[in-house]
Amino acid sequence: MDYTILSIAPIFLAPFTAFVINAFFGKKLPRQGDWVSVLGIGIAFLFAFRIFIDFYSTYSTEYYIHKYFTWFDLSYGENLFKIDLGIYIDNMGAIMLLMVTGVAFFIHLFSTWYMWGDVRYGKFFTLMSLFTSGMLGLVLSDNLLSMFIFWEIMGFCSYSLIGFYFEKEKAGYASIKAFMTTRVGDVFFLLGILAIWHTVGNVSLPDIYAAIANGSFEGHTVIGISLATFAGFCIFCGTIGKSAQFPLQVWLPDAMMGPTPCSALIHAATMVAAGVYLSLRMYPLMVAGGLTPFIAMIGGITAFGAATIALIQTDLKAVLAYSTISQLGYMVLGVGVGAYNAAFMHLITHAVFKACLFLSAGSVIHSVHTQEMPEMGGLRHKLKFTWIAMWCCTLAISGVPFFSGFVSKDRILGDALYVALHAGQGFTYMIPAALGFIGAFLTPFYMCRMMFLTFHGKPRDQHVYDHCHAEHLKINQNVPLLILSIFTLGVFFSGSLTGQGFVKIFGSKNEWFKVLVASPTESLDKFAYYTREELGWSDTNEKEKPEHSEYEHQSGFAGPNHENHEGLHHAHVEGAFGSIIIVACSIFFAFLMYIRRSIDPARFVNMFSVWVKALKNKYYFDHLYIDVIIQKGLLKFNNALAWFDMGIYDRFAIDGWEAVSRVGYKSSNWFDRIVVDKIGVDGTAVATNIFNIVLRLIQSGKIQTYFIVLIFMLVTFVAVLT
Amino acid sequence: MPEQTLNVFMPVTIMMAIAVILFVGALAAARLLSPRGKKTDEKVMPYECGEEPVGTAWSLFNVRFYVVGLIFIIFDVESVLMFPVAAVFKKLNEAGNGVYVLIIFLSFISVLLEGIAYCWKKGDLDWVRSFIVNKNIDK
Amino acid sequence: MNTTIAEYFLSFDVFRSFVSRISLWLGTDVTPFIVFMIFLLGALVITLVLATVGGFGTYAERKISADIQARIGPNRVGPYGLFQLIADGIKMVSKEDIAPKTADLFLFYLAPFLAIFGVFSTFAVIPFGSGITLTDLNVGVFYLVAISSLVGVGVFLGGYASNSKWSMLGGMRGASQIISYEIPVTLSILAMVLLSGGMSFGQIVGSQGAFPHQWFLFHNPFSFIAFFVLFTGALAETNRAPFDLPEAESELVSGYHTEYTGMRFGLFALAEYVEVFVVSGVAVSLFLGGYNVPGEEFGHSLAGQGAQATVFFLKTCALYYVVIWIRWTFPRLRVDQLMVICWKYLTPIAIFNLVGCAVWLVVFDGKSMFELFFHH
Amino acid sequence: MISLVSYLAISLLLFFIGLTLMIARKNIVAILLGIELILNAAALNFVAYSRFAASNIDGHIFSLFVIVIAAAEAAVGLAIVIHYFQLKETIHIDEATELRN
Amino acid sequence: MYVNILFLTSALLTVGCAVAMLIARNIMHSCIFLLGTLIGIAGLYVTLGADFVAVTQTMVYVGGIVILMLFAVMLTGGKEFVSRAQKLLGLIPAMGNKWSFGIAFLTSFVFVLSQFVLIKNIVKGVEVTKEAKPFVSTVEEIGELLLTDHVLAFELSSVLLLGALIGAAIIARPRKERVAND
Repeated sequence: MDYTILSIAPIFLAPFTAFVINAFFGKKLPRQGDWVSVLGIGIAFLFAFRIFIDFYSTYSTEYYIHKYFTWFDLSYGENLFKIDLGIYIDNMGAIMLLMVTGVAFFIHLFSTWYMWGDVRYGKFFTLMSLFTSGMLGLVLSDNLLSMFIFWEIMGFCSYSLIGFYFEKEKAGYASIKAFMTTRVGDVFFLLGILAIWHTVGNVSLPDIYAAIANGSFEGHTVIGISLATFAGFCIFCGTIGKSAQFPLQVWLPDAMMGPTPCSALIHAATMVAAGVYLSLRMYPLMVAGGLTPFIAMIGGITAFGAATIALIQTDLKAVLAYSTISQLGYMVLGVGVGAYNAAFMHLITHAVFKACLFLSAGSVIHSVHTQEMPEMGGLRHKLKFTWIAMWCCTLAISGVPFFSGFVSKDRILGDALYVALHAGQGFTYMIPAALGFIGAFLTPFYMCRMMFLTFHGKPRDQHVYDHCHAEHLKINQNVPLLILSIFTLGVFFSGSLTGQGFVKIFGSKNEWFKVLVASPTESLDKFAYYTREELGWSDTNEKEKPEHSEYEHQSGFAGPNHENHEGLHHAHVEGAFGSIIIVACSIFFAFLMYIRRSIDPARFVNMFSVWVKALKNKYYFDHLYIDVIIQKGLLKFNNALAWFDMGIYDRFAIDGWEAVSRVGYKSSNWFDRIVVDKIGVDGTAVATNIFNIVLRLIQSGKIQTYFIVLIFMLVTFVAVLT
Repeated sequence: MPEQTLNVFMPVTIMMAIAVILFVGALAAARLLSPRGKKTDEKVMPYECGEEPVGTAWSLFNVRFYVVGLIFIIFDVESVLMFPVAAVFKKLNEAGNGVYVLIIFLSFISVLLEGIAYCWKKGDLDWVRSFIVNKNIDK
Repeated sequence: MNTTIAEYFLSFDVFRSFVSRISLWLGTDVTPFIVFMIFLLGALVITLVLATVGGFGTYAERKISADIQARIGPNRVGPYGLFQLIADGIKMVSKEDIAPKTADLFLFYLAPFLAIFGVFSTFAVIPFGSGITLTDLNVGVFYLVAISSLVGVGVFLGGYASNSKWSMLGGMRGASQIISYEIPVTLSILAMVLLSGGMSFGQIVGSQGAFPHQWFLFHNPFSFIAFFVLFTGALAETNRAPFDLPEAESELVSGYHTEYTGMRFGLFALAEYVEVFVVSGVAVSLFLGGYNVPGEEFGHSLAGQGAQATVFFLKTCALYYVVIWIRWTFPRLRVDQLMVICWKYLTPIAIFNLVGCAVWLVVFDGKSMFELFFHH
Repeated sequence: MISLVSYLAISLLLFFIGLTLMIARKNIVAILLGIELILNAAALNFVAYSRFAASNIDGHIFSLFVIVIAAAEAAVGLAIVIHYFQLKETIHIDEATELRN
Repeated sequence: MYVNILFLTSALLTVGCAVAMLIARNIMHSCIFLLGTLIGIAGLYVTLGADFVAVTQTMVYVGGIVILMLFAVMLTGGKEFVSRAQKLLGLIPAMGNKWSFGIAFLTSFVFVLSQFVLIKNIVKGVEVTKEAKPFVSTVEEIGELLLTDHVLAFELSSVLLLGALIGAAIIARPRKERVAND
């Protein structure tokens, strides 16, 4: 297909135009302009579908579209120093676009039912459009800088959507929390971009791949560590922030303060997907920087930790929120163990079923006007349709065979098992894999618990039950649920029911997903001799479409050693059977506990009382961040303030230089510690002391003091660089 | 440096220099010729219709003036950007690109119009509606 | 492209050989020096002429107002009171220079300088003839608009520094009026830049002709309106009646120069009168065909230059007359009316003109109305 | 002889003065003045490089947009200052600490 | 010769006014010195052959920004700068004291020095064209660039200015309550 700017740009521009129209004229339009947003995302979906069909019919890993123009070029001599802006779509991008537009379309459609009658109905759609267009822009971007721009747009939108009901104090705090927590990751991300720009001279993805393939990163160091590691770490920190990985996971559970459709969008299609998408895009860099064990570890911890917290939640949306964190942990684990393809697949399948889950939850909440599961029960009689849809998704997320979650999650687990046991990596990957498997046991349990508590059994609160409206089928309420729950079937992602050619969807190809999405590490060679041709928009440098060739089965993995295909296949079979058994046990266990009630949950609570207390406090992370770091620091700082306000000028006058340089020194010191020893910092006296001194000096609230500190930071930076 | 080629700017500079000289010269002449009497209190008192001046004049201000200045500076900058475009408009029109340039030009101006429409609607262009002295300063 | 008065002189063979002979005689290339001297002399002459014209402005003002009011006007000093201007000058110089004691002296002394500087700097680009332009900058009109905005600062500072309430009010009004009316004026000028395809006065005047149907005034309906927008805006920018609010003598004593005496006041007044002449000249160059005289060859000769300058002066003086005429005909506006006229009438109309001119240029390929009607 | 370095030196000096102004002054308007100086120093650099080291005049365009942005910045910044003054009756920078806690 | 004189005059005006701006004790005077600095920079632009930028500088800054600054100074109390802190502590004059200046001076100096170290090599790396370029007016080139390469920036700048206008107008608009109170 011959692409021009006109056949790609509407994917981003249609939602964005909808945003602009709604922002300016939303109030004057009929229905407050919701149809503009739906129409915008619908148009984007059509265009994305067209691109997807093209990629699917081409069926080649070599095929990609890359169009760009040079924004500015400050190269001098041999040193490249420029920024291109453009569009880069490969198979992964095409699938991602289809997923984002599709899921977002259904969420928009659902919102027209869910949000109808809300005070700020029009504003909600305005923000949703901007949110979606931000995500689409990020997927389309061919370079890190424009990715970062869209990344921040999404950050802003999530801030305003989470705090959508800003009358509620909690919502306001949650939005600030989300914004500030992700901001920590963003700063690192920006730092990573700068590091890459400094080395490569360009931030465009193909250029970065080419630089890695050509070994441009070798030999460069930043503060003593290799530049690839530094940049990879910084960019992965962006993922940690955005995808709510350990230790910055605290914002996502609170993000449910927003309206449910926006939660669906954040959890499924946009915000958290962006983080994983970024780490997938920068996968070669992670590999080059040797960060994969670290990533796997983070992923394993997140997957496990969030799953345990989800066990004791009573809030319907909180369970879903923690399940999201846990599933994101799986994706990151997948990235870490080299299951590039599987991680991406899980991103897609998760987006579909999590969107469906949230919409269903929205449907339930809208009907019963409460989010507490203990007050529900027996709702399946009244909300039959939602019940079925939600069960489909629960089975999918649990990893029951023939559902999408099984296809993707078990491939991640299989790979994890493989690298842990057979790849000769020693113990490096053991813990993440083990954590992953325990998480896989917990997932079906807490999901089924949620289902049982909500829909099964007897109504626990008759009042709530009686007030629940019986479900009437509505197009904008139930069609999204229907379609999304259909797509939780694994057959759409594996091509056939079992992967072996039985029960194929018409026109599909066996394991097309596995074939199409190839890790860029594999194709790095194709970028090794990649030279940029200066082409304008009108020209195109697509690769020639290769002949429609039969796919030769080859492993799509790289990173950790994956040479032994036989062993890999073996591990997969082991993993698959193992996880089927685990899932079965888990569901049975939940069944016993919450339907038959032959096991009393209270017994377990008593047995693990200390742990449960930790779980109830979310592992004390909020406590650590808010009470220890902020409160203790600020409290003492406030006490010191009166003295300090009087004294600052004296201080500068008497030991001006010393004080100023101490700020720089201490801040960098603090920085190191907080990043490196964050886990260790649990309110020990030393840490708070350092913190106090720094805070007292830099948190004076006086801009010029900040300014001086900033300048000295910069000077230090320059001193380090040169 | 290309000395000859910057000659077109020389008269500008010379003219400015003449302005300076004229100013200085005129004042010097005045200094030489004018009588210098004793500076009595009445003479150096700011004119307030013969009364004793009440307070200082440097507190009399209306926010309206700032809003006008604000609208002005935005329009000023926009017209600055339009100048080079207008200067090449005719040439590009003769080269056959007139419609393209016209579209760009019109979209630029339409944004300008949007600004003035906004200010009009919000009453920033009216003067009387809030002809209120900022009383804060007088306190 | 950039032609200066020096280049004009050097285009004569006689003059060039004269210069080269001197160069030979002195053994060094004196062209730069000659060029400098030409510039200096030209600048001095133009300053002198315009300062005199500005001086005569006061005389003309009084004489014409007397005429309109059926009086005689100044008639004691010299024939028809012609030397009144010299008498005024002597009076200015010999008056005592007083500054209020509470004034901000630095700014008080600086303000008239800024006004004078802003006005006199514009002389460098005013086209008196195709050769008698000190310099024909490629950014000519733009430069003129830019540098004359210094006057606004001068007026504001004059009002501010005096620390008198009348001055303050006048200075405020003056500054906001001057900046406000700069917008319609700039936009009208922009329309003419669009039509002529260049910002230099040479280009703008050159794309018009000697006869009225070649003037930009009658180029198309939009430019016809644009002239009146520009003229109204120019009146306001120079604080002329009916826009003389900054110095409204019946309400603000004398506005921003209430506290100024002697030569400083004289300089303010001089700047003001000369500026009126300058904006009249600009309006003439932009809309009324400028210095154009019939005949291409004739225009280049020395006699032609004389004719051009004469034509230019006549047109400008006619416009100057209209300015004075308006002053003694229309009542002064209120300050809210002033703003309403600028922002709600003149600016939208100016934008409309600009758009109209652009569309006209594209649709009719730059042809004027007369060319469209009669050129077949 | 005038060379690139002379312009860079002037630009550096302007930058220096602007920065000092920004840090030393306690009046917010004065700080905005400092920012204007810094912006101008940057714009001057653009044009100087464009003249001495580049074959095109993109530097001019850049400095043009610097001026545009400076205008927008001044307009909004001063508006904020004025509004702040109406609220607090001071524009002392050290009293603008509302965001501290 | 002419260029050198122009350069020297402009540079002196620029730097002199900037220094005066730094040491002026009156904010109004600072604004006026800013005017001088900006005109000086316009002169420097002329010596660089950037006629359009020079005039733009004059137009926007002299006609616009400086007047706006003067208005703002008037609106925020003018010369009589009242600060509660000043009354409280009695040692922080609004225009800075010697300590604040000392700190600022040292900080800026260190910063500029570090920047100097940083860009020194880059400056060396830039090839300086030695041959004199004939002066060609930049107007047409700028116009064409604005319509081709930089058309997006051109259009977006209008949007930026619109945003600035609306934002600043909302912020600076006289309060309704105030009207009611009076």
